[in-house]
Amino acid sequence: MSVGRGEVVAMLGENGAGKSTLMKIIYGLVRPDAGVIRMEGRTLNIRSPRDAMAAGIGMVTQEFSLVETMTVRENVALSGVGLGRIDARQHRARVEQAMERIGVDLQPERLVSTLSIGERQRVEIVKALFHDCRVLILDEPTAVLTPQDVRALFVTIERLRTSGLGVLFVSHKLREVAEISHRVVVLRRGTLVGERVTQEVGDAELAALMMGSTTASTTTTTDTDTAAAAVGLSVPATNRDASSPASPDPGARVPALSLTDVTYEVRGHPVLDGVSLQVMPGEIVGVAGISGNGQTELTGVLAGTLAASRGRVEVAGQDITRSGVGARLQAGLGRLTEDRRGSVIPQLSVEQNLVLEDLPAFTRRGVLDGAAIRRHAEELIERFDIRATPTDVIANLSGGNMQKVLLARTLARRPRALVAAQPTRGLDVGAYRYVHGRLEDLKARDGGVLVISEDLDELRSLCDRIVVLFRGRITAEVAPAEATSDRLGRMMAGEVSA
Amino acid sequence: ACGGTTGEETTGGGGEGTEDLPLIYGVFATPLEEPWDGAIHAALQSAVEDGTIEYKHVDNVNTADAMERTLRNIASSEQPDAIMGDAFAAEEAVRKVAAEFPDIPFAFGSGEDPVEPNMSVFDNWLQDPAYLAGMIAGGLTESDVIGVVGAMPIPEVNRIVNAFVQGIKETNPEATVKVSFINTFFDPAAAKQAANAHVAAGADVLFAERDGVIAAAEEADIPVIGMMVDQEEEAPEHVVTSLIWHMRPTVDAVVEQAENGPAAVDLGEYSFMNVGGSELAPINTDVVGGVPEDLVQQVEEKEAAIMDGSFTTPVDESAPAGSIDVSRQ
Amino acid sequence: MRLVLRGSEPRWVAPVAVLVAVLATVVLTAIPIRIAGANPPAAFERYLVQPLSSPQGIYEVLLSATPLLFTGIAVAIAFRAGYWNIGAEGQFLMGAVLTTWLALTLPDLPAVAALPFGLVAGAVGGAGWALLPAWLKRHGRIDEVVTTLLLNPVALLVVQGLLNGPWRNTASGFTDSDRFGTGYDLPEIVPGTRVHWGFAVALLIIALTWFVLSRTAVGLHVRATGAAPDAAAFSGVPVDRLRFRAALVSGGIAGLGGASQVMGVQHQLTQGISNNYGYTGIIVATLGGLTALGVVLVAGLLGDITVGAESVSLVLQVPTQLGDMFGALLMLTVLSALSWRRYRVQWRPPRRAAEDSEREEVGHR
Amino acid sequence: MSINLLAALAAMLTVATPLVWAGIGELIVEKTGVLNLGIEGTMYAGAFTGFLVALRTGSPWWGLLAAILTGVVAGLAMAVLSVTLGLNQHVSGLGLTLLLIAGCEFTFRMLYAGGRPKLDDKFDAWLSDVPVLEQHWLTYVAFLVLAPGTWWVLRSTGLGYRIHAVGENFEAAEVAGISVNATRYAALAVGGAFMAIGGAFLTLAVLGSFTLNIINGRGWVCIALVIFAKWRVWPVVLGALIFAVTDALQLQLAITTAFSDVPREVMLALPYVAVITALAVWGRKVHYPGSYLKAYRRA
Ligand SMILES: Nc1ncnc2c1ncn2[C@@H]1O[C@H](COP(=O)(O)OP(=O)(O)OP(=O)(O)O)[C@@H](O)[C@H]1O
Ligand SMILES: Nc1ncnc2c1ncn2[C@@H]1O[C@H](COP(=O)(O)OP(=O)(O)OP(=O)(O)O)[C@@H](O)[C@H]1O
Ligand SMILES: [Mg+2]
Ligand SMILES: [Mg+2]
Repeated sequence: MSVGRGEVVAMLGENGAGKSTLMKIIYGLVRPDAGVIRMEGRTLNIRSPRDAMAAGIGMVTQEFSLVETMTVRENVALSGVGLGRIDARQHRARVEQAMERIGVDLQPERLVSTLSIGERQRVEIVKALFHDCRVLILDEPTAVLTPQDVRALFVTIERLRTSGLGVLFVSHKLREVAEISHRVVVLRRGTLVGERVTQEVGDAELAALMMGSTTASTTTTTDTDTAAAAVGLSVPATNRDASSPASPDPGARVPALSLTDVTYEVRGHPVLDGVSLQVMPGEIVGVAGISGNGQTELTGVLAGTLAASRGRVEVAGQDITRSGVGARLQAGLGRLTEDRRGSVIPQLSVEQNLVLEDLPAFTRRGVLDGAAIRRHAEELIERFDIRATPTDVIANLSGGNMQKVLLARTLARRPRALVAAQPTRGLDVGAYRYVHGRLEDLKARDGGVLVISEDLDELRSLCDRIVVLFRGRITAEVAPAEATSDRLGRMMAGEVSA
Repeated sequence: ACGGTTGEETTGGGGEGTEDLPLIYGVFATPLEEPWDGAIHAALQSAVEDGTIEYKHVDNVNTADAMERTLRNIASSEQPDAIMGDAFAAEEAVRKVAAEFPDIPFAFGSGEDPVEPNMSVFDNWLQDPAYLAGMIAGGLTESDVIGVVGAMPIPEVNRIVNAFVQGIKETNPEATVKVSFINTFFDPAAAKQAANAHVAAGADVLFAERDGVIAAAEEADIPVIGMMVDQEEEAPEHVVTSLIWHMRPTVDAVVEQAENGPAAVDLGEYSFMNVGGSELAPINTDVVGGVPEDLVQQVEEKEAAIMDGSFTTPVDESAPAGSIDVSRQ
Repeated sequence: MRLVLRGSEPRWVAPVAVLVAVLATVVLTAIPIRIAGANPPAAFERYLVQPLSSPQGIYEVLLSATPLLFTGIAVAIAFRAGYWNIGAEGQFLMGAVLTTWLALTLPDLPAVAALPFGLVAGAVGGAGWALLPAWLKRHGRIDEVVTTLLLNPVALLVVQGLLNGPWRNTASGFTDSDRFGTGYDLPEIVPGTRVHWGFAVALLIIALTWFVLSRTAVGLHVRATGAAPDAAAFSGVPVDRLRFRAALVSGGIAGLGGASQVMGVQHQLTQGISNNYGYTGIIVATLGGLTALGVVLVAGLLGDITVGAESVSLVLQVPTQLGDMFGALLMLTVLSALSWRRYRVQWRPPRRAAEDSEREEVGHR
Repeated sequence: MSINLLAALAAMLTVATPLVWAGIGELIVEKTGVLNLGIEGTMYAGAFTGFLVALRTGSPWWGLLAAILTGVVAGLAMAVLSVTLGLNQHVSGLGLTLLLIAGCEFTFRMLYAGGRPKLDDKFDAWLSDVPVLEQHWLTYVAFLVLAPGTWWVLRSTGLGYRIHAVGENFEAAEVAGISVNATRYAALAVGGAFMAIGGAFLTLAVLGSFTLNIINGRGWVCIALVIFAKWRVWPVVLGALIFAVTDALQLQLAITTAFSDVPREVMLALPYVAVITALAVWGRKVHYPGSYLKAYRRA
């Protein structure tokens, strides 16, 4: 494959297709077993990122590569400075200059740990472009961005492109690819299966290329439906009645999840400011917002990792504001947080992770019931279509499968209310649909779901209501049908009246 | 007994043709570099040089279970004619193995009593030279403050320090003695710091019961008294004399047991000055500030009194205080 | 030439790696052994094989391994819970101290009472010494590495203070305690050997540890806590409480080791009672992969080398430090060799691919 | 109470000097995410080879150079074990310490068979103290060059940024074109040299002789100091001073009439208790370097 000067080439492919690996090879992070990379006709021998940088290649990796305990400026300084003295003032000026050139506005002396995800990515770009760079690799840069951030990024890309830079842009999102790129290459299972000029290719064809067959997308849907049916069937009717008392009179119904005036303060400064919200059984409520407006804290306060400073949280009428994790689970709360790897014990096996939150049920006189644990795991693996065996170490699972394990763990306890933060981030189309299917199943069984997401398509297609979180407050509520990208975007930016 | 140990390997160097000499085995709890065991080792080696014994040794046997195992191993497979060493902190192990091999003489540095039929004990009884050294220190000090750096307050150290204090009292009843312990047999850096503290507190004569003090005396340019061997070479202008332990009389007594059969005796007296077991090194009058003629004479007279038995140095094994006013002793 | 991750590890790799490591150690230590004037093959035979060639020798190996079993499993438990207890040395000493206190206070207790009480006292002493760092960690987030490490010399000073002061030997005046009453002597397991019941207690604890860690809910919680504390807390595991308890259990077991050593071997408190068993326990635990079986094997190996080294230095008249060198080198080479087993050497240089070869062979073959 | 303050201060600086050298050596290493428990052995080996070479050549300068080389070699050995081979850092470090101490003691035994060799008087000029505080020049270097220099390098040079990045997030460092393993190798080599100088200070500047057990746990104290200092230079120096002050104070108190009845062990425990107390008062939640104890392997 190739990238021309002033050209944006997009790369598509399912999860695990090898996109990141290929990009890492170009950047010298992974050594190829065979093959050559040429630039301007010259064969490059890239053995490390240093070589790549010397050759004029910059990269923003999929997982951010910033040192959180260093400032923006220091992080920028990392690539390519010598060993000698760094004049902080002079260097700051240069960084500011570079930021201006690229169109990024950040304070150079802020600690990276205090930056939002979008801001961090801008630091990454500044870092990659700080030195003369002729090819820029962006590995899924938009996966974590708000529409506004995506906009800003695209503006930046466009500006860079016109200055003669070649850009390699990895994404899962066909719309973005269509918008920004000139050419598209598609990777499937480590093989380049197609290359098209963007304007001449349709979404359907690209999807087909990625999946490997023209019927791929429909197949996935069918699989999802089958699996959904399986979940529904396996829930004993009596149990369901007990867990979600579906009263015929909507007015008397107890909310599955209720937040009253929930406030979370960091050193006196409210990050969540009097959030009140109710999710009724059988309802999916979405929380939209630009990252850094309290989403993480909202998830934390609900999941039990952060303690609310004020307010009240109830699950099916039961107050859990001050409860520990165990009591929350007992009350019928399910949790999926954006930090997948922080929700599993990487060194333990799939089956152990699956029972970790419900050990008493698998313990007899203090001793773990190995057979029951195995049966449980096999059942869930089957039901949730997890591509792993019960004894696999979970760290070795792919992101999508890990999310399925977490989904299985949470749903197996038949929660009355589920908090799902960024439930599909980084997942491919198949897995994306699968997760949505499961959330809809829960809704069908009278569970209440709170989805916190930055993916507006997701919110629109999944939710019954969407609320907007801005600076720690709920500032607006819209029905999905009325939530155009533009309108939502303006609301997320603080224009309440939008 | 520990099977399989045959002893067929030899060290290869020169040991042949000495079949008739008794084999003395030295077993030491600390490394040989530690002066106490070093003195025993040196005496045994001098006996080897004199052609009176054959000698093997093992050191750093630092736990009681290793001591027991090692002794049993040696006794059962090395055919030693006598075993010497130190039993501190492993008294029971040594006595146990000694009882198992009644035909082999065991002579160990120990604070306890001998046991019939074959367990003898010895110790470094250096109170005589310590007393004489105290007389010198008392005579040399001008500030009337003398610093002592010892290992830890155990009987063998206590009686030396206490005799030293008594000696000071004889020549200088006004003096104050500062005593510090470094709580290990072995930390010259700590000993030096302790000595520096003495100097800071006004001491102008030091007693180096442990290594490290001489260096401090050199830096402070004051006289110091050495220990175990004659340490004059280490600081020719500062070491005024040293307490010397001669283990050779004790070794000779053990060799006699090796030849004539074991006994259970306290060999402690073989360390006394009047049998040549200890000694005050020649007084170094070239030391800073010099040594007054009459002081040397006074010490020599006392030495003679000790040698002929007319004076017996008192033995006091109680722990000395950190700061001792000599006049109240 | 380059190293490539292996897909799977053939069965023969681990034993071959260990063999290579032993050979490397032998080659490396042959030189100093020669310098010391001994015959290397004879020395190696004694280091490793000879102690195990007679029942008596094996018993001695077990005796030497006993304190390491205690400290090794103690450290392993704490490390498993993500609590970096570097203080097994001090806890071992304080176990011995409390047992000694009991034995000196109630010297005439009959064995039926003296043995259990003595062991319990040791466990209490060790756990007590572990309490302060564990408490500081739990309530003040104070790093336990520093506090446990620095309490080791303090524990030694406590021992020295007691031996210099109130517990000084009444018979000899030397700084070791009086001999305990015979009721406190841990009996031998096999009469005529020196392997005492402390060894059995250690094995029992190790078996129990294995069972708890691998078969119980608490064990799974401990492993989760050690592996990923934040994730464990997310899943409702009481991380701080578990760590606190693991720290106390760890200290208690180390203290039990002190009790076992003082009641089974020494029968009196001495300054050198610990002989660095606490620090060696860190090696035993980590080299044993923090597993029960690993601790048993490594403690056994170190016991073997200890006994072997003693016999080498007394028969071959070489300095004892050779044994330490041999042990340390063996440990490092074995570990190095085992680290290579996940890799294999690939001799082929990266190929320059022809433009048209779309199906390059990639990865492992 | 007749404590001579100036003398106590001087004693304190001498006690603190090896801790500052070795502590900063350890700090540099740990900043890259490697815990070097080989410090005790490295100090020991530095003390030994420094002394041995000074004795043999008659020049303390050669001794110091030999100590530095020994430290570099020991650091590189640790690097091979913990960086290249990626072995558990606890075991590598403890193993290295055991090996180095045993090796030095063995060599000492083979060469001097229980004797007690001592450096010559002709080192007088080298050994003598520099006026003002009457300290050895290595003490002045430790406080006036090493500590501020390290602080400056870590704070305001590219090298310092690199070290920090490698220690906090080695993937990020790699992406930034920094060779993680080369940085760690360099830090271990330089840190080893400083540790060895700390050891050699005891033989070459304090004692003029070598004895077994000369380091006597000072390396472990340094490990504690670095964590106590939360991986910052000045708190390491401060910790070393707290330790030394109480140690020096302890010696002064022990021979002061008013305190001579307090058990000595209580006094001796003072330095340790002081550091623990200081930690309990100031040392809340420690943020370990992100890549602490982890080996880095490139794909
Ligand atoms: N550290 C590892 N060790 C061994 N195998 C690994 C490791 N990391 C990943 N894998 C393998 O990579 C596979 C997929 O990894 P990856 O995260 O790229 O998934 P993916 O293909 O993106 O899947 P998904 O669509 O579910 O996210 C896993 O099934 C696992 O076998
Ligand atoms: N360390 C590893 N060990 C084993 N397999 C790996 C490893 N890293 C990557 N892989 C494999 O390489 C494949 C390609 O991974 P890569 O990260 O390039 O996928 P990707 O196309 O970027 O996926 P995504 O869209 O999830 O980012 C994965 O399926 C995984 O199986
Ligand atoms: Mg993936
Ligand atoms: Mg990727």
